[in-house]
Amino acid sequence: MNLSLSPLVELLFFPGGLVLLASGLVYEFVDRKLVARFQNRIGPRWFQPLADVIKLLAKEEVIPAGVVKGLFIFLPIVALTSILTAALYVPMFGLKPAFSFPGDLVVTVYLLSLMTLCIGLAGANTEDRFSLVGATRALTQMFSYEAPFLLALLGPAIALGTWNIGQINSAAGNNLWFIIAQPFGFIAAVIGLMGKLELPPFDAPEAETEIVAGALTEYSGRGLALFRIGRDVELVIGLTLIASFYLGGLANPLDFLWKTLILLLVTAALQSLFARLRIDQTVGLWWRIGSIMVLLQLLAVVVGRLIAPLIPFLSSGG
Amino acid sequence: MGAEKKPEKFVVSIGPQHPALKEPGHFEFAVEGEIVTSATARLGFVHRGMEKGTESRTWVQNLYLMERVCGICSAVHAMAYAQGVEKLAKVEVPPRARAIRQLIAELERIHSHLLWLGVAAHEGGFDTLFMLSWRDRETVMDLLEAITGNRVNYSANVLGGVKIDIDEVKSAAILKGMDFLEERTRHYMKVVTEDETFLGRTRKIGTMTLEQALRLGSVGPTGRASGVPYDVRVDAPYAAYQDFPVNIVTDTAGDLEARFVVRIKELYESYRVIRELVDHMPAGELTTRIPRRIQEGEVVSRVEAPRGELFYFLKSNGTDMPERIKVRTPSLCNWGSILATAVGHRLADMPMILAGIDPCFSCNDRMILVKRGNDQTVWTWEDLRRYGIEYYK
Amino acid sequence: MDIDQKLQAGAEIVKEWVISTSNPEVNRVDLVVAPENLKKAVAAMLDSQWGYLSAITGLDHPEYLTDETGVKKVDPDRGNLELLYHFSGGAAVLTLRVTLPYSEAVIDSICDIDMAAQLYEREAAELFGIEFRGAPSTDHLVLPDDWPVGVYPLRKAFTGLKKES
Amino acid sequence: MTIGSMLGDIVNSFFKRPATGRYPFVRTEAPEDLRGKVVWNPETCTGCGLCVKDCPSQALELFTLDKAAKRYVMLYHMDCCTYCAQCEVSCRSKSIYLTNDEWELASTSRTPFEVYYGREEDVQKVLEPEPQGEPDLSPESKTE
Repeated sequence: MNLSLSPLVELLFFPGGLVLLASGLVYEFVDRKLVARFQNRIGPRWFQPLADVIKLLAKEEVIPAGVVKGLFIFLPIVALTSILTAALYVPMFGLKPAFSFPGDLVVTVYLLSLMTLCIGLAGANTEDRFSLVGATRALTQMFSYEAPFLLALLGPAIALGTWNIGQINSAAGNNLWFIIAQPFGFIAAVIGLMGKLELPPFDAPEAETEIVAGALTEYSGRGLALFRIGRDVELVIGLTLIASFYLGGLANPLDFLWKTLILLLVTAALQSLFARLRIDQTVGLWWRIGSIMVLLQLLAVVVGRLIAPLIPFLSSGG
Repeated sequence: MGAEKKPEKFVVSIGPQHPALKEPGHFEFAVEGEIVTSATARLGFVHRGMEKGTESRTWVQNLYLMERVCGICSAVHAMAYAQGVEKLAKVEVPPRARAIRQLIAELERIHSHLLWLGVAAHEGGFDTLFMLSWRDRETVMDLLEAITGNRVNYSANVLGGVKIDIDEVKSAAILKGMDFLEERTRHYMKVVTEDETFLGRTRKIGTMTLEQALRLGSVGPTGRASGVPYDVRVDAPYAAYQDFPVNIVTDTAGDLEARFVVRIKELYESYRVIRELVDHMPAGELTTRIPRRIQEGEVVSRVEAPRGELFYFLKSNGTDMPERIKVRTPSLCNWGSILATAVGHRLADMPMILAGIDPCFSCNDRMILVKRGNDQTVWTWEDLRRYGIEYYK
Repeated sequence: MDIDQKLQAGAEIVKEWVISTSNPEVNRVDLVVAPENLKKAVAAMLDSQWGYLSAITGLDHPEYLTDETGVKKVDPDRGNLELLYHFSGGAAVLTLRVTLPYSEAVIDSICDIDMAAQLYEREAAELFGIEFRGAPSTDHLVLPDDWPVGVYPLRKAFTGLKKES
Repeated sequence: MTIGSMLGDIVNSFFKRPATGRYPFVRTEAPEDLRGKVVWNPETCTGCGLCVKDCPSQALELFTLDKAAKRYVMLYHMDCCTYCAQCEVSCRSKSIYLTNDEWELASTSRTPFEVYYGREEDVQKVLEPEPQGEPDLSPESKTE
């Protein structure tokens, strides 16, 4: 928490850069292994995600006919960059965020959605039907989960009166855990994260039995590898955000490890528990249930803040 | 969708390398947004010329060729063929052999239906159900392996009877396996009829009314889910179905959920009839002698494959090779039902609807003889490479 | 249910077009009809709800030539094709048979009265070279798209494609 | 109407031993009646050739060296065999049968799959036919 490193080291190695990429691969492995165990399989060996990425990086990148070439090459880089940038504002590994300013929560959430935007653009860039359908689905889905997810993260922010992730993190540790104070917000945040990462049951944008690999069908080699790493890192960031907001903050690396792993266990179980939702079902679910749930939660928080001075007990949670 | 030049029709073509079904078939769905407005199919990618191939093989060799029409329902193909040849040769098969044939066929039905359950769940993105139902399917696969010696293409049939026998140990193993599977299947029935997320993908999807089903000539569980009361096992009993009858399972809903329900209820029937078969297995010989040259004649042999009525037409010219063998597989009958019910549904439902009839492409398509033996033309890697380069020039 | 009665009932439906009748098996009756009457007979069978069209089987009956060395060979130009329309009703199978000479291998399509027949017809069309008048689609179904025109693999004269190059 | 009706299954699975195996590293026992490699006994064979004739995949070749002395050699193409056991059914002298070992068929060349059966000197003769006195080969069994 109080460690201070030189900015260059922070950017390139820790907590940004290499270590972040490595942790993304580790978390992907844990996720795949957990899902496999839930399905009574052995699952991949520990180096599998790394092997996948190395294989993809070593492969030739095929640029299909009919795409805007610059965009095709540029999009994976933008996606990964935005995700890595987002990591700098988040208390990764339970350490103090590398950078922080008032309101960085909004920037972080924005950077996280850039990934989906890039995937959508990448799909629309090609002429492939699967990519086009996948892109439309990815963007449709983004518009449905984005609002509830943001609102879910705003709950603790409003309750604590700050939009700075670092401050929320440290304040969350001193308060009643928000998972108890704002359970609906927590559920919306977890499910929103699964929607963001297109994990089952929200994997309609990349449903392999219908549209092959969705928006990324035409990607191979380096581009695909970058998108994949980006998504892995997004998983770590998302887990960190939710853990720091709702699970009482991340005070040290150990805290980070057990809280995010517990969260990962929950998401892995949810992944294996449901059938894939059709895109119309996903959208319906989010707007009908998700948004209303979170809005009510937010209303409760605001009302709680207004009446908090009157009842000392509520001031801790909202 | 700016990349698409023609605004009137946006066609999503799926296959031949199909993302969902691990077999080649080509489909074109014209979509408006996500809604499918028309559908066409192109088959024949695995046409292997088996019907032609039979004309240059002996009656005995053809048994194994016909068994390989389909990898999943191999035993029923062999059985239909063997029964046809036995009818042509006017040979009576001993009762024990008939009972064992039925036993293998029913075990195969269990394996096929459980396989389908997993595949259909996978199409719906329900991978846990897929994995677990296939895990449980291993029970019946292991049983078949222990009984016949092969996991697929069991080759249990021989012209005039069966090759394998069921002893005490195997009977006990079968009964134990059936108990386990029955318990699991009852659980899966609960999952597919009660789980809200899965029902969202199956209920009122791909609905086919009774009139449609009759008009389109649907057979097997697909037809029975719409209320078409055809089941060769009941209508025209063969093997030992006369002595160990099964009940016909139908449903009226006609949607995907009904297809799940019908198949799972058929599994219950199979478990029951297998227990009866094992408990009351008739004693006696396993084979009877059959001539190598089959007298002239034409017969029709029909059996109920896991996917529906399997139709064999055999014509002999008095030699040791057949004159003509016609195979009409159940999947062929059910294609019409897909193309007709696809319209108006979402693209996301297409894999489920496709899988709903339990299609089997290798059954539909039966060419290309790979010659081997004395006049073999074995293709080396270099030949293949050159052919590939030529082909894609 | 009595199979004989069922078969008789079936034969009764189409009797006005039947040329000859035979019983090859206990549960079967074969009825030969003229090609021009086939569609009417099929329509009558389907309307009567006697059963359903199970399959269409093609058969090739070539004439044989004997060349100077005494070897019997298939004459690719003379011979007959036969189409068998199998109807199944319970255990009974009723078959309508039509014979078409090579020179005039054309018959009315029955796709407009039974959609399910389309795949059977297309298979027979490609493998035997029978033209179905009024068929909704004549695209290749089972054979490759570059299959040579006029080569029908299930005719007895076909022994394999010659290797090019 | 329930949601997540497979919760019990996934919790159970999580604590159970995985159903899948690490195949090439951990092998399972084959059942007793598994159909594996074909074995031929030259001592009892009558040389009728029914097994060769009935084999659907032409995996068997029989070389007749001396019909009177019952000297035969069997060439078994393991890679072509479909393990249907028709040869075992067809054989009247019970000299050909399937065993339950050797069922993993993987190799980078075809040679290990060409299995010769017979007395050693006979096999040698088939493999290296002497220039004169070529063995009298029966019609259904030409050498490649």
